[in-house]
Amino acid sequence: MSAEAKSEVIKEPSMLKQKEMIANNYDKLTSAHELGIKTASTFVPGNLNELIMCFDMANNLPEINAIQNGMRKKSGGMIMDAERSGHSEDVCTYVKADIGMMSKGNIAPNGKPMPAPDVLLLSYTGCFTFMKWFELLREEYKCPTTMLHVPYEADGKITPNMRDYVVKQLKEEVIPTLEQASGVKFDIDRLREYLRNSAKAEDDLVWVLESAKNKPSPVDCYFGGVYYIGPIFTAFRGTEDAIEYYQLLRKEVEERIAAGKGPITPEGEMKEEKYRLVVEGPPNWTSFRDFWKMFYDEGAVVVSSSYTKVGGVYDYDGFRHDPDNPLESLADYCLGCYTNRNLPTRVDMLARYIEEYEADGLLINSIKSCNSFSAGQLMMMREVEERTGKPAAFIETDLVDPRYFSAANVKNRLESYFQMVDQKRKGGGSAAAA
Amino acid sequence: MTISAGIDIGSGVVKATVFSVENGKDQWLGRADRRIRQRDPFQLAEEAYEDCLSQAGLKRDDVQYVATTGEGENVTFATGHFYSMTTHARGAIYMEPEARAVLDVGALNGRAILIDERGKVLSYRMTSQCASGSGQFLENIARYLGIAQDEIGQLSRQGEDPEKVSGICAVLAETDVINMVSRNISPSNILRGIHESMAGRLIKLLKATGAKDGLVMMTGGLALDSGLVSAMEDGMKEQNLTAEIRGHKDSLYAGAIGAALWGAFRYEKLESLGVLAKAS
Amino acid sequence: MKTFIGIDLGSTTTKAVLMDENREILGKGITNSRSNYDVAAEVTKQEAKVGARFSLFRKQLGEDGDDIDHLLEDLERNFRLEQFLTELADLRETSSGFLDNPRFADQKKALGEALDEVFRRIGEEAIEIYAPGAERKSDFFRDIAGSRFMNIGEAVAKEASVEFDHMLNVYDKSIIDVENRIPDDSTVSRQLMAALHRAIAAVDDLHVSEKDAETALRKALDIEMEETYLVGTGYGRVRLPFPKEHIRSEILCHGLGAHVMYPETRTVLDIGGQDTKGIQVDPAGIVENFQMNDRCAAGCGRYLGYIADEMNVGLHELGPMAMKATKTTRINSTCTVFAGAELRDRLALGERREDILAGLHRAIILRAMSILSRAGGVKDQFTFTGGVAKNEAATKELRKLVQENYGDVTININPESIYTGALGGATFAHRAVMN
Amino acid sequence: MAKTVQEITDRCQVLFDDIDFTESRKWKEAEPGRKVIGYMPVYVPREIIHAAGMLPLGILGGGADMEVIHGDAYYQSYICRIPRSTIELAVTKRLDFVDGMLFPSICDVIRNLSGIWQMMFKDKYVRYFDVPQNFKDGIGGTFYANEMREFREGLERLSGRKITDEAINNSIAVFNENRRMVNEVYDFRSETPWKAPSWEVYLLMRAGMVLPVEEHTQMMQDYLDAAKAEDRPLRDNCRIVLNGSFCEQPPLNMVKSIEMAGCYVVDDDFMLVNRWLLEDVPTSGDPIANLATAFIHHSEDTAAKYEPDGEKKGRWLVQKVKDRRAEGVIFAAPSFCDPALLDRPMLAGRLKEAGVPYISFKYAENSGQMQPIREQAGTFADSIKLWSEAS
Ligand SMILES: Nc1ncnc2c1ncn2[C@@H]1O[C@H](COP(=O)(O)OP(=O)(O)O)[C@@H](O)[C@H]1O
Ligand SMILES: Nc1ncnc2c1ncn2[C@@H]1O[C@H](COP(=O)(O)OP(=O)(O)O)[C@@H](O)[C@H]1O
Ligand code: SF4
Ligand code: SF4
Ligand code: SF4
Repeated sequence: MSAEAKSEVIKEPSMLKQKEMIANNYDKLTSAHELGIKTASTFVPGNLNELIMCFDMANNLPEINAIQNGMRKKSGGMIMDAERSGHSEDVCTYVKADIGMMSKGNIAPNGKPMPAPDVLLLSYTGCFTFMKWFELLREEYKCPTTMLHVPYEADGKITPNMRDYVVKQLKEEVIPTLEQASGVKFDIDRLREYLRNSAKAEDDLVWVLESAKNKPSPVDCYFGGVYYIGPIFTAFRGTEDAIEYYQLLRKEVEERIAAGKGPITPEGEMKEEKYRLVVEGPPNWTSFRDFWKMFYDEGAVVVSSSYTKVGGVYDYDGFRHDPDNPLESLADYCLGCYTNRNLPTRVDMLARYIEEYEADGLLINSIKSCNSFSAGQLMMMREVEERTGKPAAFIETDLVDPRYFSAANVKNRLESYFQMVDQKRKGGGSAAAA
Repeated sequence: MTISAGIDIGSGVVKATVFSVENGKDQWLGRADRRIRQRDPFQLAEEAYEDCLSQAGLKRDDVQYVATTGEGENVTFATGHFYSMTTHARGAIYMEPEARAVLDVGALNGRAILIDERGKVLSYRMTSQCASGSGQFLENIARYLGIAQDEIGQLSRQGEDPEKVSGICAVLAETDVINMVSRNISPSNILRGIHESMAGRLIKLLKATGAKDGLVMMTGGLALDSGLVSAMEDGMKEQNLTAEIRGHKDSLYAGAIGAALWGAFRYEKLESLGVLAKAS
Repeated sequence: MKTFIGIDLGSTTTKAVLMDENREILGKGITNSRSNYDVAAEVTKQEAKVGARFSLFRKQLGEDGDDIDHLLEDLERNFRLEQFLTELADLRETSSGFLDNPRFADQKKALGEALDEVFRRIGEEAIEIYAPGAERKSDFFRDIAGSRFMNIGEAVAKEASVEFDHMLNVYDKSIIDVENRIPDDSTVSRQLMAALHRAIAAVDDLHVSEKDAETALRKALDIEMEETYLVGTGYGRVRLPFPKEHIRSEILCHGLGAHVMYPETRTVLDIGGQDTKGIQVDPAGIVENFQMNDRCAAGCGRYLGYIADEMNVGLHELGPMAMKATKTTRINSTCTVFAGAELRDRLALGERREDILAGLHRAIILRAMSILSRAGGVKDQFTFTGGVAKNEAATKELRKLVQENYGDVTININPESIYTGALGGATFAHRAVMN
Repeated sequence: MAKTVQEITDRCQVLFDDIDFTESRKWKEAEPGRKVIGYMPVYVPREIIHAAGMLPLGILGGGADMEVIHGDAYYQSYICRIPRSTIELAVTKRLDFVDGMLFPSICDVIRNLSGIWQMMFKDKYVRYFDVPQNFKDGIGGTFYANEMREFREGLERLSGRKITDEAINNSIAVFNENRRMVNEVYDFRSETPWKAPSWEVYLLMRAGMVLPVEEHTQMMQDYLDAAKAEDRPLRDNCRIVLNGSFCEQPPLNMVKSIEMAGCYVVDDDFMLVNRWLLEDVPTSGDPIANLATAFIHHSEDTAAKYEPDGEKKGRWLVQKVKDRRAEGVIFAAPSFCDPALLDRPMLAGRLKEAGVPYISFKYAENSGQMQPIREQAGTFADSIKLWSEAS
């Protein structure tokens, strides 16, 4: 989700476009006060970007800041700062990176300080930590905080009770608070317009993600994927910019397919596609490049991943934002985010990806920070293995805490895994393991 | 006049002291320590206590309050017990009235304690269950390198080009060190490396207590290790911390000193309240 | 002749396996890794070659029979005794060189005498230590000499009124030097010849003549062993002076080694010095899944080492002691460094040493069970490898827990299983050339 | 004959140690058709289960002595212990007699455990029990009432019997009584902590997890009678409130160690389900609506609940310290427990403002070494003792 991490090598128009979008957004945020723009802080999963846009507010996502700091190798120090000030070493490192960032002046990637948010829009979707995180931020900023409690899809479906509850909160809690904070009156037609834009971009995004069904896959849906989901998961869903970005991207991918090309990596075109994987779990950001390299060096492409569904699931059951049912569709969007789905659904999703994308197996990157993703992954792994008959592997890292990325360990595990896949393919015949 | 004794049962060493206190003036009458190795610490406590008494020319009956600390909750002849951080804080103030923080580094545990001028514990941090960077670890390594305990400090201070010890785990770190030997790293540089890594952890603990400036007293056996003290000093400088680190020749006794002094304090308090019967 | 060697440079011990063109294992060697790694690799290779010489010697004799078995056993034993005495002499000499240290100035003479006395007594004991049928407390000079030194030293120090700490210090300094000397081929030949003479003297009605035996050994010693291909693995593999293609991950080697020993193996547990691994292999010996401890060495082999040190007994003695337990004390912390403290704690609470030891062994195995369960459980057949597999108390607990939790699976535990990784390495070496 | 403290405590200890739930099994077997519904911390409306004629069974992990063999195959090392020991209980068939499991909304770990249960025990009734984090009657209240209705229907399907409003109202009365008694025990301990050691009170509350509620109420009554009559020495201890142990429970030895080190525990957050509702729930009218109102307006505060008002955040802890005349707070939370550990800095901030001393440490249900705990609690007690007298 970061523009800079892969900027140097090959710059396709979509990449340049995204870079520019992100830069503009940070500029807008850091000069919000001068421009008289109000800002809202909110989370990626279940974010209400279209709604925030209705109030002319700018959207700041603390998770993205943490990722940015992780990729710039600044998060380690921030986490330590937070731990020193009394935060436990056991809890999510996004939270600590964020709190540590505040204590270091809250500097955005463009070098300017972030403004204090005018409102905290707590979308409590798919992760308990979010709730505490914003309680902690509220202590700091003392600004209005509004909570959107999104119930968990425990039985794999959205019940009317859940939807009503969310819609009611939108109407009676969230919208009034945003109106008050921004001084802008809510206009549902504006929202419809934005949702229409969202749906357009979402169509193209899904097309791009599904292009990985080609062999070779023209895209990497994990390492590359985090760039592709950037605009739609963050401050751009509902904008014209996003529509344009995904059109550009789609065109590029179409060209790659026509040329029979594989994905682009930080070191150029990927050579031969040897392994096709489905990945569950967020990536590690502090060693993002090294981590990626362990894959493309071995010819491994990620054809689908669950991480590209955290900010909205658009492929599995075809959800689109719906201008005709604006609030209901926002509710369904929030309820349907990946980590808000129960484990059987997550298993089903991964197993289907393996089948539909003809992957060689599943790789789980289990994140120490994140119980929402991680608790239960071992069981998921076995279920998916059983359902698909494809081998799975499990690695453990962290999001933005460099202390928990052991390159040697991860590499050891990946190498063994690739060997194993090889052997399976050969039908377990010859024993030349080396 | 109150005569009190302090007995500190550590995981490596048993320490005992005897004090007399009169009108707030204290006098140190006796001291003794015993390495536990494989012996019964309670037995050693008796021995060390007797030793102290004979130095002071006293009998058991002359002592009004025997205070234990460390692992001494079950010492049969004790009057009362104080916990280690309480006693180390007091011991530090006794040795250096200016002390505002204590770093107690013993055989297994390390603690950083923030105190006020009366020796009150304001906050603290301890190393967790994990025994990396403890005295025991250092001792093992020194033995492995063929270095006697009293040589460690001096050798370490000669380390010009310390080798980083990476591992968090003491066992893995030990392997690390062995690895260094095979790479012909000099014992000085190895020791210095270990000291720096220990100092790093201790400074982290210290900072976490909120200690900022003033005097930090090192107590416990490792305060005698001039290599560690010097690595601490350098570490503090590197991190631009203004607090001053100091060791003391009697640091091994800090807990036992504190116990004896608190014992006397408690005795006088209880005596004045007339509840002595309860305490003994 | 062509030989293929696998070296497993472990965190505590280094093992080597040497095989011939037909994948027959000719020799195995083991040494302490607790010194220079390059030296450890050299020493263990030398040891494997010694083992191979024994095998070749037997082939040269070309005969079977109880008396030949005896002869070989005695030869081995006497060879170890020779080795021990050589190293002890070296230790004695080395230690006298350290007495000039100014720290000992005032005690130099007394210290020297006391040390001599200790070494003399250890020397006397050596014959017993290597007597037929005697239980050896460790395979390594460092351990045996060290534990005898601690035992005898304190008494001698008292008698001679010198500080034991000083003696210990001299010992600590010397042992490193002694350990770091690699026995050369000629020394080994000499030791072997000397051992042969002692052995022949000891075996009754041997039906080979002394001369024939001598000739056979000579011949065996003369065979040129070419190091055709060498594969290194284990914790210290990156430190081995080998090119990259000669190095394999220990996971792969353990999987393959276990497969070679027991082709039906599906699950392998390896408890080494500082790591515990659970490995699943497929019918071809390919690793399918594995788990190992990360960053924390709790409950690994070194844990037992710390306990042995704390109690001042040999590693080999722990298992038998634990077997005498009447109940199992519950131990919660398996931090290796705290092991000693835990032991002391429990002793202070009045628990029996044997019961505590049983608890400590169970704790190690429970931790291994947890790693196994993370690696996907135990499948038939199950093979237990690594140094701890030599420990009967540990294997007893393991059998019990596997049976309770995974039902009737065949459990392979081989006293030689400490060589599994090296065997895997040697097999890889063989494949690299012969396939 | 009146029971002695020793007898009652012994019985509680037996119940506590019994990870096969013999007592609950007996209850179930006593009559054909009886059903047992397990639930995890922090809160479920047990009244509805009771009204269905079923036994609510509190599952709080495997405790200190259970050897977890399979649990690690389900959970990584950086996840707290209670889910892995709970899985262990299930895998080792210790929960085979339980007909349904409730996973209340407390954190992502318990939440995901509900999914594991769905996959592992396909034939059992499994429900993730969601509670609102919005505390307005028309929003959160309505949502919660509907959740409870769904739950009620679920139980009806399970038993094949209707659960009437009247039955629920009766059960509410029974639980009102139980809560009153629980509060009485807590008040008694706070008044005379030397007469009711914390570990005894803890065991007494644990008994409420496995016994039928009526029996538990009686047991507490017996305990109070016996404990009041018993002569126990007052020790020179300080008074503390324990916070953070609302889910995975600390080993009993930890509770004992804290007291031995010189701290009387005068309030805690163990087994909050026993006293989650702070006031009697009305026993007439729409019971579901009444339970919802009680939840929304009169329920215990804990880290698992959102506080809509930033100003009020954490004030309840300060209030509790005042009410119980406590001299300090010990934060004791399970390792890796997100709710407790994320809340702690905020609560600590409030205590600091109010000048209440505190310390904090972590534990696991099977922590063995109590030495560090004793040392910290002891130093804390020392400093309260020495300094409250000296200054
Ligand atoms: N002169 C010294 N130099 C270095 N370390 C020392 C010295 N004297 C004692 N120690 C170390 O101090 C430790 C004992 O310290 P102590 O504070 O008594 O610990 P504990 O209270 O845990 O027994 C021993 O592990 C020993 O290694
Ligand atoms: N005879 C024995 N009896 C009991 N334990 C033993 C024996 N030999 C070795 N061990 C144990 O095995 C461990 C070494 O195992 P090993 O597999 O060689 O580990 P590594 O490869 O890590 O060096 C030692 O730490 C020790 O605890
Ligand atoms: S726990 Fe996971 S989902 Fe929640 S904030 Fe942290 S990383 Fe995000
Ligand atoms: S990391 Fe090492 S020192 Fe720490 S608990 Fe584990 S074994 Fe013990
Ligand atoms: S102990 Fe904490 S993290 Fe674990 S399940 Fe309970 S509430 Fe969740």
